[in-house]
Amino acid sequence: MTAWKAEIQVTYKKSVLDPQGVAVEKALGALGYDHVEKVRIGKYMELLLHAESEEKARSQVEEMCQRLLTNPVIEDYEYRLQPVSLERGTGQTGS
Amino acid sequence: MTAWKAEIQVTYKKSVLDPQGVAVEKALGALGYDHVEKVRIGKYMELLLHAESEEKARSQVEEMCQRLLTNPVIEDYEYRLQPVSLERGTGQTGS
Amino acid sequence: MKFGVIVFPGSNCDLDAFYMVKDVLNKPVEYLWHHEKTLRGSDCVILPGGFTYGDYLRPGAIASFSPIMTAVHAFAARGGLVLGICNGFQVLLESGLLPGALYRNIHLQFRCAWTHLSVENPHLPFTAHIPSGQVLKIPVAHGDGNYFCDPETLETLKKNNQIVFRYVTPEGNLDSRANPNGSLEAIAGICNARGNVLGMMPHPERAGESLLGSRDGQFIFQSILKHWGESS
Amino acid sequence: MSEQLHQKMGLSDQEYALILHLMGREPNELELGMFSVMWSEHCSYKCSKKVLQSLPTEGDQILLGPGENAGIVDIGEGLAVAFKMESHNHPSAIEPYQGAATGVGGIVRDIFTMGARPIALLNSLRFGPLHYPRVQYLFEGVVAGIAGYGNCIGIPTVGGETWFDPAYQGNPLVNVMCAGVLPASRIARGQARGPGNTVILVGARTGRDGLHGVTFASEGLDETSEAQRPAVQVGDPFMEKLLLEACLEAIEKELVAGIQDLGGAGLTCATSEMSSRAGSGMIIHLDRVPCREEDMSPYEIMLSESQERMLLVVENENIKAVQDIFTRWGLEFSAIGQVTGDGLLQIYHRGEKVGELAADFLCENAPVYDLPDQEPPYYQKLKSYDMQAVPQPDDLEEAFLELLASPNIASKQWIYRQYDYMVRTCTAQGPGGDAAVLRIRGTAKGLAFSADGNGRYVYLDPYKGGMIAVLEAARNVAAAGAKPLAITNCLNFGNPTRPQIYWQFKHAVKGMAEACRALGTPVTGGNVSFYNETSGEAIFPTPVVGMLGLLENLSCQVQKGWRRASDRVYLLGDLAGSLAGSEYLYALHGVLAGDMPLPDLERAAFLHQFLGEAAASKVITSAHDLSDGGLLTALAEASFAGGFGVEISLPHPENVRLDELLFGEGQSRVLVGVSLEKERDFLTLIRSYQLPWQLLGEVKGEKLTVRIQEEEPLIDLSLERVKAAWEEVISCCLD
Ligand SMILES: Nc1ncnc2c1ncn2[C@@H]1O[C@H](COP(=O)(O)OP(=O)(O)O)[C@@H](O)[C@H]1O
Ligand SMILES: [Mg+2]
Repeated sequence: MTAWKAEIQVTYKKSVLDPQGVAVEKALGALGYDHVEKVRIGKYMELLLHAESEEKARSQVEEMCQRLLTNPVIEDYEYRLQPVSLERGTGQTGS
Repeated sequence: MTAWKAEIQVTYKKSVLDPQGVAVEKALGALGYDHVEKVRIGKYMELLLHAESEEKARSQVEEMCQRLLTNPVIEDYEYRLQPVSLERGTGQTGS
Repeated sequence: MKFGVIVFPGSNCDLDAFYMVKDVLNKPVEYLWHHEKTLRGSDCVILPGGFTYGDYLRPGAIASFSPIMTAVHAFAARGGLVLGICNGFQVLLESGLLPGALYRNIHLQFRCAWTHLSVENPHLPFTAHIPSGQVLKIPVAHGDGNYFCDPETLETLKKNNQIVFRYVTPEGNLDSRANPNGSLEAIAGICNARGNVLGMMPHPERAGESLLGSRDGQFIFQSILKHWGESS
Repeated sequence: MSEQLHQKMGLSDQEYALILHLMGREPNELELGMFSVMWSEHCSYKCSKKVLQSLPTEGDQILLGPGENAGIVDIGEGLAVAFKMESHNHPSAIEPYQGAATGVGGIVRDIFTMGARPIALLNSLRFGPLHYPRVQYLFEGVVAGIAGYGNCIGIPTVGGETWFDPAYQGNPLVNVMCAGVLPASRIARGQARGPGNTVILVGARTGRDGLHGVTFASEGLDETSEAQRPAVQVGDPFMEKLLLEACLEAIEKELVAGIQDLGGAGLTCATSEMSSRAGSGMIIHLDRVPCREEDMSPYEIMLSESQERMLLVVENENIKAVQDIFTRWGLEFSAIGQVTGDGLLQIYHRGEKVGELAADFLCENAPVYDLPDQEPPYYQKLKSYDMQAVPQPDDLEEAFLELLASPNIASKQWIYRQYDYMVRTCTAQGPGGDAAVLRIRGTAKGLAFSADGNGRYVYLDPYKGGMIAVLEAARNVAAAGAKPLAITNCLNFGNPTRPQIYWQFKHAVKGMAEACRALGTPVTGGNVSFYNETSGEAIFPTPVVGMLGLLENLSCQVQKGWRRASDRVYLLGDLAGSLAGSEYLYALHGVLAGDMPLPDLERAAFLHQFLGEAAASKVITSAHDLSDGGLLTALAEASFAGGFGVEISLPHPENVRLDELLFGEGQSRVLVGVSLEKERDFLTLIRSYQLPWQLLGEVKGEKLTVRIQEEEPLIDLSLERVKAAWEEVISCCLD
């Protein structure tokens, strides 16, 4: 079993208006960053999972994204996976 | 002037509680993904900016992160930059 | 007839729905804990407003996997009456009982305000006894009430008369200023194709007594009772 | 132990000497840390205690005065109200959303820890002028944070107040108040009773966040404050909601011998205060504290201010039942120690005793200071300001519209529409009125709440200003028909070790104390927030008063808006106000000066009594008190709320300027509407009180018309136009 770190980016689908992106772009403009465009704001998620192979890890991540982590009606996602060497006991844990 | 796409990941600092991460980790566990750990939920932002050099683009992104996009008191950020060839008029734009 | 009000972790309008039934309608009602496997003989089940699981990830997302939702799915499939209010509506969408999604209000703020609703489909168990042409004064209180669906879904909703309420002016007209959240086509509530599952962002249980500013929410509950052949 | 360490922790050399004396040895680092947080101003009230002792705290209605997590007031029928206000100023200055959110979380825990079901939140906010981007950021973040937390836990935010002034630019104020209802016979206590009982920690895991938060709250803000990272935390309202339900269930089932929330100074505060109050002690095993990060040191665990945690003392036979409740609510639960009878806190880590000291050392034995005070030089100067230097406006209509557009007067709807003020379906009057009014289910009663304070008045005259804060809060609940019962407060001041600040503090408290005595509204608790300064510049001294009022019969509540055309408009109290410290003087002339008249406390008490009687006998149809902006503003507000215009005719007393007449401010003034049918009864009643009153005009049409006697109108504006000047001011400032 290897441990994999998944980094998932979730954004609204292109067809969905992203009100936060619009607001941030406006705010950046007001601060003088008027050459900034196409601001989109979404979610970033990272997690660690254990899987025998990259392929298995991939299918797990996809499944979690489709079942819980994203809403396919309004969101798209992309993710990156990388194997990690486990030093247990660092970082924050959940419950 | 080249155009650069910046992809920014914002998470709470390690020492700061990430209540969403904790809740999602539990929810994943309840769905049977009990081998998933260290879930953290943050923000993902992408934007397009114009700058003469990668260096300039970098310093712009850093500045925007520090001034507006994140609160360094509780958040950390990471970003990636890549040059893009501009096909104007595709995708959603902000305001 | 008996009502059941589901209590998810983080529900906070469970009490309001409960008292609407108990004190205003004087009908039997009980709370249903999210871990339960049955609806204990409820004839109408209410998914109340609130912040299940703190709205973490997406409103309603985590609650839609609660054990009791299996029973709600089965109940709905048998034609049972299901009413999702605010966060309850979000749970219904996340669990696939209703189509589409609710996301951030267009102005990015939580909005607590009185709204006015037109009744777009007056033939449902939930609406059949609303006087024709009546504009309902019912409040909203939410941060994620902006309804979205793709164009095909919207077509289907329209074809099947699934759009139940729209935000309108007090006079009953469509006007973007009457829309508190940027919702697609001012949609405030929709139902499933069969018409027995209703989700709505406004809170009819907060509009049951004149002390609270309106009694129009009663029309919806009275419709349910009359559909069941009861008067209150 | 090196001297630098205690200094770094914020303890003075004398304090360190006192510690050595108490301990009879040098404290280790953990023990010293515990002293440092418990002896911080925030926890020990060392600079304010002496002065606060002058506040009245007793009365027949008071079931529990200051000393516990919240005071408790009897409201009859076996019910009681717990309420309290607290500040979260410094965290909000650095991370407005989370700072304000965790402020709400903290005050809510103070209420349910008493066994009370929270039913209402209020907030009192101060910011710099809204045209500064930084102020906008703070303002928007604070409001969103209060909304985010309060809405999520399902407690309605029903009222508050908001002020903008350059005095708060670098140091905003965020004061939050919570009230809850409980059976009078079942008050839960923050006491570690019963040696042998088990000490249980429940809720969020303990993290490294918030170390030395209380010390942070006990210093001024400066450029380095942004770097005070660990002092700001992220709130978890979902966890709080679960904790609230689970703790109330355990208390209702009488399974809890003692309970206290973990706030400032975390476990150190909860263990020592609970022990000290009960005269008991505790053995605590830090390994059993569930931590968010591994390898946390004893020091970090004892001082962490992680939010959403509660400490319970439970008899051993009840542990299983308590555990079942917490498990059902999905909460983590850990028995971390035991109550002892020896008065000591004994702290163990990995089998070793890492600290031992008497709980009283941290609480009872904290130092108390009597600081020097001195009248500031500005005081006499501003008092003797010559008002004749202020020009009268040529166009009173223009002046009026400009005054209504001052953010301090303008509608606060932009704020409160973000707050869920309806949840729990008990809100009979939400924000927008003089007071918030809530029903108490199962009774005919109602509760009224108001939060008020005017830093400008207190700056000009702390003594009168302190009085006025109490008077205004009481008047607001009285206007709704309620009897003012008791207050909580939040005293926001600068650095008390500066004699001029301490002088402001002393005199403000003195004024409050006198007003509370005169009105029969004792103080049940509150909070002192010192060191509200940026780079040596103090805020206005800002005591904020949170008032609780009782309506025996909710159906007699009164609202501020006109009810019906043809209703008569009466003014109770003085016709003309004073320009001293008024919003008009500041907003239109840029002047902050003057000498406010000394409020007549006896008259105030009469007025409030009259309002209660008038409401109960239904001889008035509406009531709205006069405050910021004076008579004309109050007329306009009553018109906006009721949707009717008014036609007013005023006498013009000699030696009174027109702007004074229209915009001057003063105490104990209220506008009431009276229906023609009830006018005689009203007159009979008002004549039985020693109060000045006069008929001003009638509710009529859709215009605001004001004339002097029969002259041509001074003001003749459509309600629509007037409302437009007032309504969207705050949103416009933010665009
Ligand atoms: N921060 C706030 N939160 C909730 N309500 C607020 C806030 N600020 C102002 N309000 C509401 O706006 C109304 C006007 O406030 P204010 O002018 O201070 O009233 P008053 O002069 O009667 O005390 C009040 O009903 C008050 O409850
Ligand atoms: Mg008032």
